[in-house]
Amino acid sequence: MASAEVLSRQAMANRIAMEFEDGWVVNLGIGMPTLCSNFVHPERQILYQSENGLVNYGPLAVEGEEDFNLVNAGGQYVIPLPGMAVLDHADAFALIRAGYVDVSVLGAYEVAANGDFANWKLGGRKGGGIGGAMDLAVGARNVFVMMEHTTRDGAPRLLERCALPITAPGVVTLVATTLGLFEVTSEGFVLREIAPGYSPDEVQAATGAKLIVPQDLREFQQGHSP
Amino acid sequence: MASAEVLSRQAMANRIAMEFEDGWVVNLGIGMPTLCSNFVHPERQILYQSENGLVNYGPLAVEGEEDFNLVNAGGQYVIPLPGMAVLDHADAFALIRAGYVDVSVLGAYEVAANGDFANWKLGGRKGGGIGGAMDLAVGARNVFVMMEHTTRDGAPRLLERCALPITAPGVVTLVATTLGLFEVTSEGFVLREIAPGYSPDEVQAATGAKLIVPQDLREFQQGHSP
Amino acid sequence: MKSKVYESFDAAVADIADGSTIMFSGFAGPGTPRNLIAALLAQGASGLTVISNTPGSWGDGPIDLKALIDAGRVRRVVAAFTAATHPSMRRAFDELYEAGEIEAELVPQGTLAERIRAGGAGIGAFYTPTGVGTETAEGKEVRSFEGRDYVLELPLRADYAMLRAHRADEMGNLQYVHTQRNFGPIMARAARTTLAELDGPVAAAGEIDPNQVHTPGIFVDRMVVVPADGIQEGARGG
Amino acid sequence: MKSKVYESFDAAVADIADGSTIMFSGFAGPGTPRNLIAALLAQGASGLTVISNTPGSWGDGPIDLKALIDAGRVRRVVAAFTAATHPSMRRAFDELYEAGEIEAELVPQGTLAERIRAGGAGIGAFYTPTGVGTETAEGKEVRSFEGRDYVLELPLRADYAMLRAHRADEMGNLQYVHTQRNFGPIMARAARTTLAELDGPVAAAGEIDPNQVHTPGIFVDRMVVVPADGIQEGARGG
Repeated sequence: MASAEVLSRQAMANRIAMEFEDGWVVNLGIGMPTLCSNFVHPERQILYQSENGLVNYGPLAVEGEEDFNLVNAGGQYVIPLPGMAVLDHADAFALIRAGYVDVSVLGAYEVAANGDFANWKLGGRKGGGIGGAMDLAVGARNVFVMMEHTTRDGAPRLLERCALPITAPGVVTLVATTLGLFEVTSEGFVLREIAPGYSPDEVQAATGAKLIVPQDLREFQQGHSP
Repeated sequence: MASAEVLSRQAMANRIAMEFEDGWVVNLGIGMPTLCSNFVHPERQILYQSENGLVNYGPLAVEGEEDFNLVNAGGQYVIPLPGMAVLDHADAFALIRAGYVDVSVLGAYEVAANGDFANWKLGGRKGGGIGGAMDLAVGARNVFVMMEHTTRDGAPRLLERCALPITAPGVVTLVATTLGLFEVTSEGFVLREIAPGYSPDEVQAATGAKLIVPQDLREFQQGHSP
Repeated sequence: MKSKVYESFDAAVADIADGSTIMFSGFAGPGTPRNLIAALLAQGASGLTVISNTPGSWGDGPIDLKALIDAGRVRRVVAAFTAATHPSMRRAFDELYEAGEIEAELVPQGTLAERIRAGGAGIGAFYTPTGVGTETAEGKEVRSFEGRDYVLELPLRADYAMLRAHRADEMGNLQYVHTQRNFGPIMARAARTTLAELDGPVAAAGEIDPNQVHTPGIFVDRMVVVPADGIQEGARGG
Repeated sequence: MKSKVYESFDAAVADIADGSTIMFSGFAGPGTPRNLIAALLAQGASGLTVISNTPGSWGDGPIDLKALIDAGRVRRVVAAFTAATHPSMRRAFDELYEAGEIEAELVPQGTLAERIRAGGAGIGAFYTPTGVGTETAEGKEVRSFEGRDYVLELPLRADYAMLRAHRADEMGNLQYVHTQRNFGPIMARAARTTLAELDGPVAAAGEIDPNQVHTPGIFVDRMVVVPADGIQEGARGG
């Protein structure tokens, strides 16, 4: 395991972004998922949507050139792209619920083998932070998750069933973690791609659900950022 | 009855328009009610709203100067006023249902002593024409009706109960007919003002509900068009 | 990304199948996709369900829904009018409807708009005060909230929406002018495929202020510019 | 018609009573009515119910809802966040909420927006797919339409709405710039009295294109222009 190294956040983000198809409307959750927009596929046009009312917004604004009235859902200043459109909050979520978002990439605390995931409330706390996650989870045509494979304490985040209150039942189909790429199927988690230097047994040991390891298991595909 | 003459449509419209208060948002139904906008009270600003998406539109366009994309709910070409706003159909009816229209003036086939009225379906017909009438009837803060006092055959239109399918129950509070001005109260129709030359008995004879004739019955107030 | 601009109305409507459900924008003329309707008439699709404010005009105006109905292409109508308010105004639709040869669902106009809006907003159903106590609420659930009665109404969706807009950019972002807007924005969101006919040429992306887009391009699939000799608004429709 | 332009923020908020329900626009900064909030803080109204995306920012930004909460003016919060997603981010709100000294209702953000929209659209209730199968649907009616489950949600209305807009005319017609828009248009319609603070001076009626009005003036009651030395957007809020 000397040569084994967990995947970087950008590597995970690139791998998720490789799934985006030409013309897709993509919503990126706060934090790690926003890194997906750094991956640019030269032949595919992606339209980034933000639930605070933007369609087709651009990259982060350079410091000193921010428009203080133009932020993404993470509160980061972004720049407009030609052909951008602005909506109010009701219309922004209407389009999410109506299925116009092709993929929502979200962070999570836990993902379960049945596609449930949890990302809004920590155990033992009274409050929670839902934001737009529940709407995106039920509205987007695909829900992909990016997260560390385990908690800081080493506890698995891929589980048979979520322990934390869930964000939506049965919606996640693809998960990128620091150890690989996991497809959620009706049989449970399938390990599609694995971090270089890791063995399936090592990944299974860090996972709280039974992994299906297919014959065509591949090494984690490393997209490169331009 | 030699000197008695039924009220003109414009006289009825003027009388209704005299009720409009400064700053009111007013929706005028197709036909007779549109005449209300000819009455201009010099000290009151009226905002005309049309359910096809206009707020604060102006008078009819002069022939040859129409904007073919600017019509009121009656399909008449109108002109914009400074400060006009355009909405889509959902937003236009949202504001109606939410109570932002101070008065809707509608035509009717029948009005009942309990405030019901009927204006969308004639007896014996399969189809009907509702348009925006049902939304205006339940949404507007006040519903006033303008209509001929009787049908072409002389049958009364003010009735104890509507015979035709109703547009909304219990919403009408004021009716101007060719014979007078009627308030709808919890006791039934009160004859507030009467057409010049008519007697209360004559009006009662042409009416299908018991009229309350108050001591302070007045002659129909003749507003004048500028 | 594939261009949304089509060279002809015929090409834009070519794949519309018999039995499709189509929403048509337009209110008393403005916003009516007359050139798309003309192409659809020529294309021949039949057994259509149409969702529109009216089943076409009463008078002799330029082409609108009445042409499809007169040609027997429409099986079912959802509209705020299934008869004119005056009995003297009759169309082919009225005859067909009374003879039971065409189905129709009569919906109060605000409820029609809200049902279309709900269809494009992922709402399962909603309660509106409109129509309570009338024939239109018969057979529907009525429920009280905060002491007021409301009737349960269901969303409307469609295979296609057809509308007319004033200006567009190549991303499909649309602007309407004045009451041309009417049902356009909500129908574009409630239909799987939206076809827009345009008053003017398609601008480059970036030429429309992002704050002034009435219908974002993600709701628009096909655009055709109305040529100078195309059907223009102006003669009256119903 | 009485002018909607107020000379000072103090005058605009003077009549707000204890116990009022107030909607506050703003998302991660843009659209937050910071000057109105500052005036309301000085005015002293307490026991407020506030409806907003968050109960104020987590960081050290310019004034927002957190100032009213920290000062003990707020009795109840309706928001899409009642805790930050990271436990290290804590505010006075979190302490008060966990201690039971402030009430809160946690609502998914799209449901929050739709409930506000319903409040300003005369809708009695609606069914949304959001939250089905989660804690937020507990105790609520769940119902199936066309094979999918939806949860019943009720409208939100308020005594006042406070928002920031970019430009206005004397009729009260508003335009927002970019994501300053967020909750402004829907809150203006859901509140009995709407107060807007403005980036720039009030234009004469007719200077805003009627096709480009984001919030029609009939929804706007009081406007105050933010002076040059007022609180401007730019330093970050939550």
